[in-house]
Amino acid sequence: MTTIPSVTASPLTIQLLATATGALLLTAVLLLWRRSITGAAGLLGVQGLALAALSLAAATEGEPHLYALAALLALIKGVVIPALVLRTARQLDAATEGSPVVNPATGMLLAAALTTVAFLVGTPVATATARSTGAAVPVGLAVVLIGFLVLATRREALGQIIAFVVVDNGIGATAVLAAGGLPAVIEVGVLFDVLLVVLVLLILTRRIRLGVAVTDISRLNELRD
Amino acid sequence: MNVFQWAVIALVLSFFVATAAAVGAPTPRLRNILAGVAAMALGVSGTATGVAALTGDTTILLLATPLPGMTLSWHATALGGFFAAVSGVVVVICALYGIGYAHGPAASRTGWSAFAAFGLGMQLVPLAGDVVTFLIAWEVMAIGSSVLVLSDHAHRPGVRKAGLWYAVMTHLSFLLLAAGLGIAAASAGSTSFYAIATTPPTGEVAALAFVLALVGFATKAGAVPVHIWLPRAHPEAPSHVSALMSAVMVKMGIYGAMLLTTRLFPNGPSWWALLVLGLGIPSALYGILQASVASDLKRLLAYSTTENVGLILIALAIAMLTRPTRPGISAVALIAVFLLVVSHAAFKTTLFLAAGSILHGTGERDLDRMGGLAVRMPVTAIALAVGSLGAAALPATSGFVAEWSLLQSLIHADSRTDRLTTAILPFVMGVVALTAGLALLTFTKAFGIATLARPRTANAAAAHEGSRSMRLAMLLAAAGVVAVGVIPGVLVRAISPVLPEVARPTAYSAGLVLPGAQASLDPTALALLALAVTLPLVTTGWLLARRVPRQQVAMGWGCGGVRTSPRMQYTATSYAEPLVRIFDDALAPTRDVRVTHAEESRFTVRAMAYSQRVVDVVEARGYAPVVRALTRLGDRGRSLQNGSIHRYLASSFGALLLVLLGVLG
Amino acid sequence: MAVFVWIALGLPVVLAAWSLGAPRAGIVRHLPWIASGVVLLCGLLFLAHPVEGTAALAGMLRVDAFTAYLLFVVGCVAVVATGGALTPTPNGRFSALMCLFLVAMSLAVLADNLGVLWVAIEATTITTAFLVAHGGGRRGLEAAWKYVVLGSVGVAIAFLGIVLLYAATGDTPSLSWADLVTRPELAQTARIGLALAVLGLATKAGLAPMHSWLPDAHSQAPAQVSGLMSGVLLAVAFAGILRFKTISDHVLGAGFMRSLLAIAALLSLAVAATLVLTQRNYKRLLAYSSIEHMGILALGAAIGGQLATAAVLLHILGHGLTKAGLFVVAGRTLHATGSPEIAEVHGLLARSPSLGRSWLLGTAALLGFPPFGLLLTELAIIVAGYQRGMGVVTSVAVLLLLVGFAGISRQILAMTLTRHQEPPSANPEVLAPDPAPAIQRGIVLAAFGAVALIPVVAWPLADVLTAAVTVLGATP
Amino acid sequence: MSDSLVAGLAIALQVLAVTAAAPIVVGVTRQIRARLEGRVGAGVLQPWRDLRKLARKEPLTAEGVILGRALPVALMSVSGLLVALLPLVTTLTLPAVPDDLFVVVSVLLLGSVFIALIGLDAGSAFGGMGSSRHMMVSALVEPTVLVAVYALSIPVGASTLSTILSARMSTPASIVSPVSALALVALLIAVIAETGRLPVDNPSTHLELTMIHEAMVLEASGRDLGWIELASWIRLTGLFGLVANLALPWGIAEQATVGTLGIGVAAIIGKVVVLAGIVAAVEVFLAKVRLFRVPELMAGSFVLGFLAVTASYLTGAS
Repeated sequence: MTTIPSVTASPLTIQLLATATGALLLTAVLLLWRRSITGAAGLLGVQGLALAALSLAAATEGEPHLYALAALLALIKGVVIPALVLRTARQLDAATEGSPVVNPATGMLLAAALTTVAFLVGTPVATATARSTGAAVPVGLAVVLIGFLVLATRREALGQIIAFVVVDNGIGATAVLAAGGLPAVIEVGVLFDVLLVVLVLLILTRRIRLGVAVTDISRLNELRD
Repeated sequence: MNVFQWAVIALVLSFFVATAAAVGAPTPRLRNILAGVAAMALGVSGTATGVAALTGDTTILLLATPLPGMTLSWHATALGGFFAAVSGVVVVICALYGIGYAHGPAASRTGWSAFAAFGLGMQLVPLAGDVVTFLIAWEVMAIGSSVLVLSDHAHRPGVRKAGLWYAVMTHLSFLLLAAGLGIAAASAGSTSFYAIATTPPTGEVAALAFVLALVGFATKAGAVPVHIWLPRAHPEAPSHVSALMSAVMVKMGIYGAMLLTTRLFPNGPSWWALLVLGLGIPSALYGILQASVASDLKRLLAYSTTENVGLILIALAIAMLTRPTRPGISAVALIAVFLLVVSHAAFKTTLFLAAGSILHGTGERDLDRMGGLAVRMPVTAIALAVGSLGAAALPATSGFVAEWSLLQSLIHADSRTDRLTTAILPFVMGVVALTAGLALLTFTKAFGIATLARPRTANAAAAHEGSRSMRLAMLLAAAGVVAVGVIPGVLVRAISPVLPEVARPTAYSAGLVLPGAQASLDPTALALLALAVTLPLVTTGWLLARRVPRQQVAMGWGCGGVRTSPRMQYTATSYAEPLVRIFDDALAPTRDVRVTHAEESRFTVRAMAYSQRVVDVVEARGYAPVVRALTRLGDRGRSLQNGSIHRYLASSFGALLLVLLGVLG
Repeated sequence: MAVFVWIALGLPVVLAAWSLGAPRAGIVRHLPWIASGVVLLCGLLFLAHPVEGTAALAGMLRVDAFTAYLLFVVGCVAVVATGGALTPTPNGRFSALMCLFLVAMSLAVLADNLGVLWVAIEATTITTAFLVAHGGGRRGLEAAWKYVVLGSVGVAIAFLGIVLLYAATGDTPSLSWADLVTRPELAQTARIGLALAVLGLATKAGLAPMHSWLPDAHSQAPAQVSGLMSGVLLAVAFAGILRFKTISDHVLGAGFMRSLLAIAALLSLAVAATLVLTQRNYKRLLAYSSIEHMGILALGAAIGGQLATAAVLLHILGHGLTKAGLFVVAGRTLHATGSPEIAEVHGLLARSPSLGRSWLLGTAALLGFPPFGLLLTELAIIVAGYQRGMGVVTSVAVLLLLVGFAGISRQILAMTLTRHQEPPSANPEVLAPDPAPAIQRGIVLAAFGAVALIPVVAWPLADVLTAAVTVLGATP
Repeated sequence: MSDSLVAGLAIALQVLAVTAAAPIVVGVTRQIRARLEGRVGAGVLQPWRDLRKLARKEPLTAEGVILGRALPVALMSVSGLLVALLPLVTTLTLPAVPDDLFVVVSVLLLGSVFIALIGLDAGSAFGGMGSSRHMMVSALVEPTVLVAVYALSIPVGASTLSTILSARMSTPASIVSPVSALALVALLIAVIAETGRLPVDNPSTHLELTMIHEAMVLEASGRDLGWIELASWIRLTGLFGLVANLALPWGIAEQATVGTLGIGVAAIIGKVVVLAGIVAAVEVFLAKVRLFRVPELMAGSFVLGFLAVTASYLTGAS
């Protein structure tokens, strides 16, 4: 396996790194607040691109496959997935989001609390990694936790799909920040898995729409003890 | 290959032959014979293993298992040999009885294979050499008996509930034993009994292991308060199976208790003996009280098993209490334990087989619906008589000899040094005496109401005797009761290897000699004396009869005139009425009187219905609340899974946060 | 040897592709159990001549005693589940997804690289999503949605754990399990990484508190699918947990993972025991019994040591076969009586003897009655629990086992034994004869027979288990 | 002659003597009651005359009675055995058959069982009622008897009645000790309950709801009734003889010579007649206790026995 030397960060990459992590966290928080699916899909696209930029910045010694990897990331997470979600939303005219389980104000407070938890957990990880980008690991963890919160509070099927992808973006970001990204084969494998999961969930949403005439998941509670 | 190994091979072989015969035989009739004979072979080989182990054979058989570091082992010990021999003999008698008696589900393929498994389990338990083998044999016994208890599920509504109670209580005993013996094995380093015996745990580890294992064994033995499965499961099982369960399976619990007290933890503190006594006394009193008021014959016999287990535990407790200060008396108490085990096995088998024969002949289990069976079923009546005499511990029966030795140990157990024993002795003496008195009433009622006077129902009037194999089995068992009663010395000499040295009989004598208590009893001489007294009376009676012939009269005294119908005779319920009234706080009978008034005025009564039910108060107050609590827990627990995906995600999210924070610390 | 790895993984994929190509209906029905047969054969081959840790596919996969045993288990349970059950209307997609499901599980078992392990586990979720929804109707969709969302989120947590573990490997990064096990020490983030990985896999293994998807998914899926999932998918995920536990024991000492697994074990046993008491649906009853048995496995893993780990591995095989058989029987009962409610199914023993007997046999095996093997393994775990100083946890577990025993036996007896009719009617409204052909009933009985053989067949199993246990680095 | 043969003869003499004396003892009690109640009374030999009458009358057995013939004879033989075992005329016993505490009580209870079975076999409501009450009383009596005699056996260290008697003869002080006093009173109450005397059961009543002993023998007639009555009288005499001997052991024959046996017979008959007279006299002033107050009486006597035992430990221990 290639050993990644400690990166002598040029000012441009540091700047790119900072904006990308900032964008990631910002989009995650905004998702908590946005109600409509189209808006959420847009934010998801932005977050995908930010993740791609982040992986680009963290891997600056220019092996060709790293660049291809970042491009693939940008394409799938930035463009394909949000497009699929938007197309399904338009076809099933499920554009507006019902009231989430937790109203946005408490959502924000919870997000703040989760970020502090992420920092508490993230700091020992940050100090332990030799990498310079280690300091930003808590941001990755924060995105994961906020993604989880969004998932737990969204009633809308498409909202839950978006939240799932946000969780995955968070994990990808942590991977890049903590360990400079996983080996290429694993990275591609994970990406395809996430894509397949999104496709499966979209097909299921389409069927639920046909079967239950509404895509509000909280109405689906017949399976109980 | 010595006798023990051959016998074990024969045991396992006859098990497979029995199962093959059970499954292979086409008609129930043929299956009864084939599987019955194979089961008798199993019993005989079981007795052979017991006798081999009893006469000093100490071979060890090993069997590998797929798990590394765990091998199953069978170890021939004198104590195990004794119990294997007793169970072997009873298996033979019950299988012989089963040939004629088994019908319907008991004679089905599963019925006979379960019987074979049950027999095998009971033979393997006393021979097991380590904790794991012991518990596996324990479960083989459990599955065999559970299937047999459930065999009549299509005919009576109570069978399924009884089977469930039985299965759960047996599993409770299994898990208690796994915990108790597991703790002991853990502290001794290896699971073999030999290792636990050589390096027994000490302090509170030993106490915890002892208490858990003892309660586990008490559950199987049917001691109060863990006895509630016994009066439910025994009446529902086929009679030859309930005879086997009462006479032998319950004794496996006693074998376990003796294993704990004499082999694994021989010199425990004195509060252990008080714990055993604390299990023994309520079992004896409560068991016989419930038996004396029970009107269902098999339920009566089941509760009498609890009573006898109580007496055995009392004898064991006395043996433990007096071991440090007076070893001689402790040996006498141990002889009493062994005699009680054998005598109960003998007379309880006789009684259950007789009850089975009555059920077969009249289709009745309730004493209130029997009567006059002595004329219609002479052999069964004789068996019931001998069994009842044995159970009431009256002279010339095994019960008398056993209770005599128990009382000898009680009388001579007082010692100046140990204040504790001397203080509780009179109380224990009173309990044993009251139990014997109530047993007298119970079995006079059982024998008198069932066999004497006029039949109370048409079924009883149309009673017919069982088949030949049933009669032979009953007479064999009854002969056992009388044999042990008349020549106990032979039995004590046969089981002498099990007894401690000081109690081993030196001279050969038919009677019972207890060196520890300087007391001896020769029941044969007592019988001869009785005969000597009876002969002149019979001759004078015969002479009088020749001069003044007897005259048959149609009607007994019916206060002048009215034709007394058989239903006016006393029934089992009315016979026990005084006792229900005296011990009503212990029995808590539920009485209710429903009065239907005439329409026109409240003060004229059209009809009145009185019903009284004696329910097992231990179960009503102890177990029913637990069952209700569990069902409430189950219902409330279901709200945990209420179908909302948000609650599920929240629980996963909560777990994630907890782990993150937990790992931080 | 490497070629057989390719056969085990490649052939089912070919069969899946072929079934999509819409061949004659007759063939399509048999493809799933042919694929399972292939996996079983490969497993047997690897077991037959044990080979020490050859890596294939550029070091991503690995065959050693532990993986060989697991592949054998996957094969066995798959043959029973697919062979024993009534295949619904034969369609290519169903068979293809079943074959892909098998491939995903085999990949997860053979994976040495933890990333590949994660991808394979996620693939199992994807392939079974539509199989669960195959039952059709609103409930099928609801079960599928919850299964995919909760499953993927849980596994995502595992992925976060793997990422942190990868970060903890410091300057010589590697995700190969064989390498990580030999590492002298790992950075501090390994603690969080391993904890999250085990928590994530606990979702797929059905351990509480991440178990909520399991009763819905297993009760809605068709018989083979729930048989496969309950029988062996939980076990494959648990094997992943065992792998992470080996790393953690090696690097952080046994204490860390022991407490985590013990808590999970007790929670699972408690949840299963509570919800089994008054359960009304027999498929959900079997699902909760799976949670209970996973709790027992977690307890055995927490106890550690050679005896307990060997017992866990043997318990996986025993429980897999029994549960697959029972789900197949449940499927046939649903087909015969038309309702999954326990209250509406009564007197099976009288109305449909073959079903009734199968239920009683399977439940006897499940509850740990002799002659079935689960008694031996449960007993070994309890004894090992006391021997290795986990007395309190084992005692609580024993109590919960008793409550579970009472609950399960109450419901099964209510279903199989006759509700008393007065007088017992001659023909108690006999059900339609069991539609399954004799061969399928035979397979189910063979499965229960195999479980009964486990404690007796000491010879071949003993060496396999000892080898597998040493691979997992369990000290005696 | 070997000593067991001599003992056998002595015991045979004892059985014959007691059998002969029993009706006279009952005659005396009835005579004393009659005199105290101002009646002339039927004379001391009236019971013998009754027996002779019954022996000649024809026994009637109701339809459905099964053991009508066998049980009375069995009851008589058990009573004979009881008297053979008890140390009345002589303390000599057959070596193999010690008159051990529990053996004597078991034989006593065997008698109770036979008479209860006679009641049940009669097939009428009264027989069942009498038998049920009799068994209840004897069930409650047994603890008292065992504990009382156990208390007496502690100072002696052996539980056979003959050793207890000879020990009491050798140390007269032990007779008046609190232990033996308490034990004797408890034993006396138990014996009164067992033999069906007032206040537990009124022997002379035929009132259906109160009689216990009489109810069981309601159906018996002719020689069956004769056997039963004689057996009950012998039990009464035997038990009263035991209590009398325990109270005043002197006069009982230790060795089997014509002189000592003669004195023994005279002594036992004298003692029993005196005791029976006292009991009869006391009975005149007593009324029958309600049936469900009998358990309290029995509990009281059991406590007396219990106190006797604990007292014996204390005195013994000091």
